Amino acid sequence: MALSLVAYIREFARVEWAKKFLAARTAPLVIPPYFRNYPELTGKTCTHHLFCMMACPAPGAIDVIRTPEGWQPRIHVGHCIRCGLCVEACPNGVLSSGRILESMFLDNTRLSFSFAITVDLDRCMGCGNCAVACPVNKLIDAQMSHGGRASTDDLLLKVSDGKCHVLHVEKCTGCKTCEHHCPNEAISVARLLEAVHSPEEEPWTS
Amino acid sequence: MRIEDVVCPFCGCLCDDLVVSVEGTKVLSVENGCTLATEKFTGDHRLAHPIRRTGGSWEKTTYDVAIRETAEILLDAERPLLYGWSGTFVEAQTIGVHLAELLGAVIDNTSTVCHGPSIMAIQEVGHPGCTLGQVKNRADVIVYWGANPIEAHPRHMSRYTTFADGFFVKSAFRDRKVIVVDIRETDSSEIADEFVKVTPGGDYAVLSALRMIVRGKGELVPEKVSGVTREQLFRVANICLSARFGAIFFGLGLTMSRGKYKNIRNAIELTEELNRHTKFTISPMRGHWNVYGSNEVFTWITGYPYAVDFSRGIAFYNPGETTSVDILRRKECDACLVVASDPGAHFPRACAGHLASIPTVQIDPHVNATTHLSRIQIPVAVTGIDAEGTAYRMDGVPIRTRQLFSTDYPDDVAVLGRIYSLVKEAKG
Amino acid sequence: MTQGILIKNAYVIDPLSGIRGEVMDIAIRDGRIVEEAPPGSQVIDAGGCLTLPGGIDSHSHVCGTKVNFGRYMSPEDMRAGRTSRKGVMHVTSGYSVPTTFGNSYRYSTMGYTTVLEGAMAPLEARHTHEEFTATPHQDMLANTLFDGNWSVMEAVRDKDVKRAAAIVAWTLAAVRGFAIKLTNPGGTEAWGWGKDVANIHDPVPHFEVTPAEIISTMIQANEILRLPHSVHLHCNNLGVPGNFRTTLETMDLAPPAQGNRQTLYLTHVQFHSYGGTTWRDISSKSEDIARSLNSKPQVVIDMGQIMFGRTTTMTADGPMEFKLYMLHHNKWSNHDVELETGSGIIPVYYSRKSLVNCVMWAIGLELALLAKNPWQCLLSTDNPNGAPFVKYPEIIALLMSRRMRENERKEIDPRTEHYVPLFALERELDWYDIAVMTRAGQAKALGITRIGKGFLSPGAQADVAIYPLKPDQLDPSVDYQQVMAGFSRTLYTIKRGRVVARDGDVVVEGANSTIWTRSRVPPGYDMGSDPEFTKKFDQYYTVRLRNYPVQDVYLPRGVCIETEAAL
Amino acid sequence: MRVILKTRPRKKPHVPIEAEGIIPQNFLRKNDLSVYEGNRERHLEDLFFVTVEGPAVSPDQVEVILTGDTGRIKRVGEYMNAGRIIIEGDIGMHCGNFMSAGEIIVRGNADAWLGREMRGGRILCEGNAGDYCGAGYRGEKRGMRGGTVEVMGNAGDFVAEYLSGGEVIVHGDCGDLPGVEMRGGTLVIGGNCSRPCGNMTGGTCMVLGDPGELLPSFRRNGSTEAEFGGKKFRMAVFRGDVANRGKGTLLVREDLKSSRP
Repeated sequence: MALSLVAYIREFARVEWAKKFLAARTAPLVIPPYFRNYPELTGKTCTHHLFCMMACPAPGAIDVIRTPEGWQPRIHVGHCIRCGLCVEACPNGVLSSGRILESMFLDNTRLSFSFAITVDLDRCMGCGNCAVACPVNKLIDAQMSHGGRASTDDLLLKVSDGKCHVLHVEKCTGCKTCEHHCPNEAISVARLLEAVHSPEEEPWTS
Repeated sequence: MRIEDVVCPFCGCLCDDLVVSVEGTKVLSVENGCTLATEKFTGDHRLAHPIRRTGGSWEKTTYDVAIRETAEILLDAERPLLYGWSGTFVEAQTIGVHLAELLGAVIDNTSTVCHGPSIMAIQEVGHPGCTLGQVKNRADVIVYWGANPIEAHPRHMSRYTTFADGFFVKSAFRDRKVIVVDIRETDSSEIADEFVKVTPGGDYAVLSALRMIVRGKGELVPEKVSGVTREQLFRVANICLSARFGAIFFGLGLTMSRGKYKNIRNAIELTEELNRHTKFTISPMRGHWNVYGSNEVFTWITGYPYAVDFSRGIAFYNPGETTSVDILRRKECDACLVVASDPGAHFPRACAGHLASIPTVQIDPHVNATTHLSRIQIPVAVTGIDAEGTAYRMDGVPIRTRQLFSTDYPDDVAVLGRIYSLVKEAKG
Repeated sequence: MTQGILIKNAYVIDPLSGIRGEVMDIAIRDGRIVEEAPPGSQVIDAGGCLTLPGGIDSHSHVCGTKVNFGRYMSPEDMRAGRTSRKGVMHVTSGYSVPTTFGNSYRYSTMGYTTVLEGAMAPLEARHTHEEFTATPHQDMLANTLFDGNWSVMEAVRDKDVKRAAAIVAWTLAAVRGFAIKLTNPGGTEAWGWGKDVANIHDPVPHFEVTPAEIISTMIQANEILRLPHSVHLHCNNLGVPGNFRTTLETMDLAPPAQGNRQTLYLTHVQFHSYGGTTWRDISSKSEDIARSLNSKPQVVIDMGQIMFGRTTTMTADGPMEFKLYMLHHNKWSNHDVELETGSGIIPVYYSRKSLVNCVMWAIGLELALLAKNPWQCLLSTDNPNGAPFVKYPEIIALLMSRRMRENERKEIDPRTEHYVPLFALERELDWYDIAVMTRAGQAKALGITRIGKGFLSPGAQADVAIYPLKPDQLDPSVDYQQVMAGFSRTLYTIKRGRVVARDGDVVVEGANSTIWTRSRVPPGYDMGSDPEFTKKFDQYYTVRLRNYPVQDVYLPRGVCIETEAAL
Repeated sequence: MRVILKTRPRKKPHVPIEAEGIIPQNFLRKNDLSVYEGNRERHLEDLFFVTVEGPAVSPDQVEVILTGDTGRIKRVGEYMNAGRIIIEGDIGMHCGNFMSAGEIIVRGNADAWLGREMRGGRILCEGNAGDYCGAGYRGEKRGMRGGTVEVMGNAGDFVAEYLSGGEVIVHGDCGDLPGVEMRGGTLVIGGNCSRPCGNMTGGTCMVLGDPGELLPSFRRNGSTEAEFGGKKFRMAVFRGDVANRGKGTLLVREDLKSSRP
């Protein structure tokens, strides 16, 4: 015991060792361009299509908030799994992470999606939380978002005969706000997502 | 025919934005209303004509006979009780109170089994409240305490609080924090930012602890109060203190648990304390659509919101003594008129038993649990469907209901008015 | 109702008709005063007793949401003044906030036939009207609150007086209101955030308009609409020591009168005439206020007298009630009304042992004694804020008798005299002054002489009060007890040609009218079809626009005063 | 003078009787008192067999004795200011309301609001008392202001609510929230209770049984010695209610204190 202690002290007291120890440097940590980090804002304008939320597989990892400058995606790093699907899904390139945007451009790929909303009529109380909170409804009908009165049938969701009804499923952007805010777990959104090659025009500018 | 801006006659939310399609005397569809509203409009269990019990069975009778017998029963009684009133409109409630003063009766409304304790607390410390629009337009913190709005007031959150965008709250559910306090997880706690789980009967202590923190005496709060950690209490207090406008809504979980009105009093005093730092309001989640109207009417005529005893000529009020449940439990009353409510379903069994043993008359459109306890039932038009009148929303806003179609049923005012005339005639 | 009444040997004071005390007969037919009574008329011998037009209260809180909440929260107040059903009289309860029938019967036995409810939130107007019908012995009018009205404030911000006028016209017609009431303008909106405005130039949060701008714009709007009454203002900073400056600045906002009517009515000015900086050095500034009033014929005030004892304060001025609550720590209710206004209620006890209360008591009396023109200072307690209206006879006696004031001086805090000029004032008001301050002045200020209120010459509504007082045999400065007793209980109160009360008992069921105003505006100014107005309504109110207006059924005997707006 | 009131049998024995007229001073001159049965006004003789023995010149010398089925009679002894009332059985609500002097003895149980808003005098209840014993009226800021209420048995909830003066002694157990809103006076609880003195702002409450879990808003402030029923106890002193102004005193037995907030 005592001997080995002496051996240690002798080893570490050597000048060469001390020099090496103090002078050693590792290369600075650089994130390589192909590495996917948490998505960042590119500065492009968000149009509140909420494709990012829809594509995100991690619950609670991304939402889109209203700031004084307009809509803006917000990443919750604790939840984000850095899959990059939101970057791929965004039609306006608002987000970036690694070389995703670049490779999409080169490969001419995009994500294609559609949704199915199901309402469990036994559970639904017709409280209207989903229809009032729905961001799509909000854009269509201000009266709906200010307290649940439908002034048009162009809405995505609407309460009639005491239950929530899906009027225009094609308008759904898959953000799942309805699902998250249903107290009865009566509504759910299923997304069908696939990557497709789009040889011709850019479909998202329309 | 589509009728717009129909007022829902179900709960205290009194939503007035329903669109109802009717054909003749049938409701085809209801838009914007919740499940409960739709059932109210489309349900059909109406009694076709007055009935009276002879021996053990019911027989059909006429309005004239039923009304005359009711008047006789009431005139005969030494301690008649006129109970209910929450499911009818203000104009009928007014006649009810005048009938009670004429008879020397006790008149009481359904507050007795729901928010009576809230009223008693308000009578001790007042009530810092506001209309629901004030919450919708301003609140950034919403607290539901012992209330499960999704079950009892389904549209409360989407129409007035959590989800409805307001003038100063552009993106409602993102800009608002929701705190739910309850003894168990509920549908409403599902969507809360902070769920405070209190051990049953522990609300009073939790409210006291929160008051201490707001008063700057937080260092004295023990590690755990009624199952809630000190840490969470501080977190909740800080959310409240940093609110620009906070609104507390409380329900039967607070009024009907141990301590009853003292719980509400403590909650109101917490609200007052918070007002020294920011803006806070507190409101009871009133159940029946026009229970608040009956409180208002009783108050402007007698001075008291419920449980008014006219047996000595003057108005006397003392919950615990003049409240229906207490009167029935002590078997005091010797006749009862039930209007627009269902004590048979909501009262303790002993009370219902006494109702069955005395002459009980029910004025109600539907056959319900009280029918089985009654001697006579007089069906009437349903306010908000085939009759119209005034109702008060849970926050005190009066709204006139709409009549969707007319039927042959007389409304409550007609029936009660005739009973009143007969009693007045007899009293001279 | 072809039956008439002939009142003989009445000692009549009828200021609006220029009668200053004359024994004469009054003939009534079909609810109106006429030259000659129809044959077979009931004859009432007044026996030389004081006969006045029916009393008019131009500022009282008797009906509506907050009044009823005052009752609701005060079972202890209800224990006082309980009477049982008797003849045509319903059960009554309450002292400071009596039940509606209690208010009505007590007013009636005091000879009052017309009462203006001081504050009605438009959203809850239906409630006020329901209580009006349960106050059957007085014709009722409702001041309608506009102090924190978002649409109005936006019009003020945009300097669009015409739009402000159009909003007022639409709202008054929708809620069957009578006049524009501003309570702590801007302050009630600030109270939505728990704040208040500090003075009339302090901007309202978010809306960035000042109380002064709101007041000035509303005065102009009122004149554009040619409403019978002027703007009815409860100034900012009520009850704050040193607030007399705010009041004086506010009075300066009143433009000169056009014609014979005031352009600004300041209510309960006693509460707005405080000097000093804290409750410790509060003093009376009644002289400053009266000086300003005496130089401004375009301003009318009412006293807002306080009287010692228990009462309940209630006002749309939410922030002020909270301040008061923090002083008393008893109980406090508050009720903010979306997009419109607020309100607060607390019980108080005015004590002779409290120097502050004594100073307040003195200020009210001083205002009445220092105002040269009784038409400009009307009698009120801001019922029930200063005291319940049943104290009016006592106030009348105090104003008519210096001796009574001296007697009271012995009972109150002895330091009071160092803070108030009251005891140096020798003036004693006479019967004529009192007649002006309790009916004629009110009728003129409210602009309801046009419907026959406040006078007794032919054509007038037959609202008459006969008091058991013989002015030629009575020296009010000595016999103040008798004056008090006499004004408390009429021999006869006649309302629209019917005897409604006799010797303190109400003798008929009663059926009153509600008086409201409608200004006709050109179609372009109809807010009911204004896209911006209706859009705001849809999004921010929690009641649908179509469910907002008060339906005709709520005014079984509505009397509408129509005007042509100069838009 | 002794006035003996024995109840007559009634057709509807559950209908309450209101008899605020039954106070010693009223029997000095007259016997034709009114009482109410439900909404009907009755003569005293309609409901009671009345026996008067001996003379009296002042109310102090009057003793009223109630026997029979007295459990539904309310407001006996209201505004009493002298003399003595002895109730052989149970008594209904509001016995001794506003009483200012004299003595009431209840041999049976008393219903709720025994000695409500009492100003002086003494009430002894040998059985149990209901809720709100020695309490106040709804909405009123001050309850009982003077005198003594002593209950040999148990009492219900909200005992001595708003107590402002005088003394309430319960030898047995109390229900929930005894001494709630207390602002003066003394409350002694011989047995157990739960949550004593919520929101108190003044006065002293002593609990000799198990007080259950104390509210979190009471601050420990030393110990003291107290005497009750001839025995001495070591008491823990708490000041509270801190959630309010914290000026009241709550004494709890050191050895029985089951838990500390």
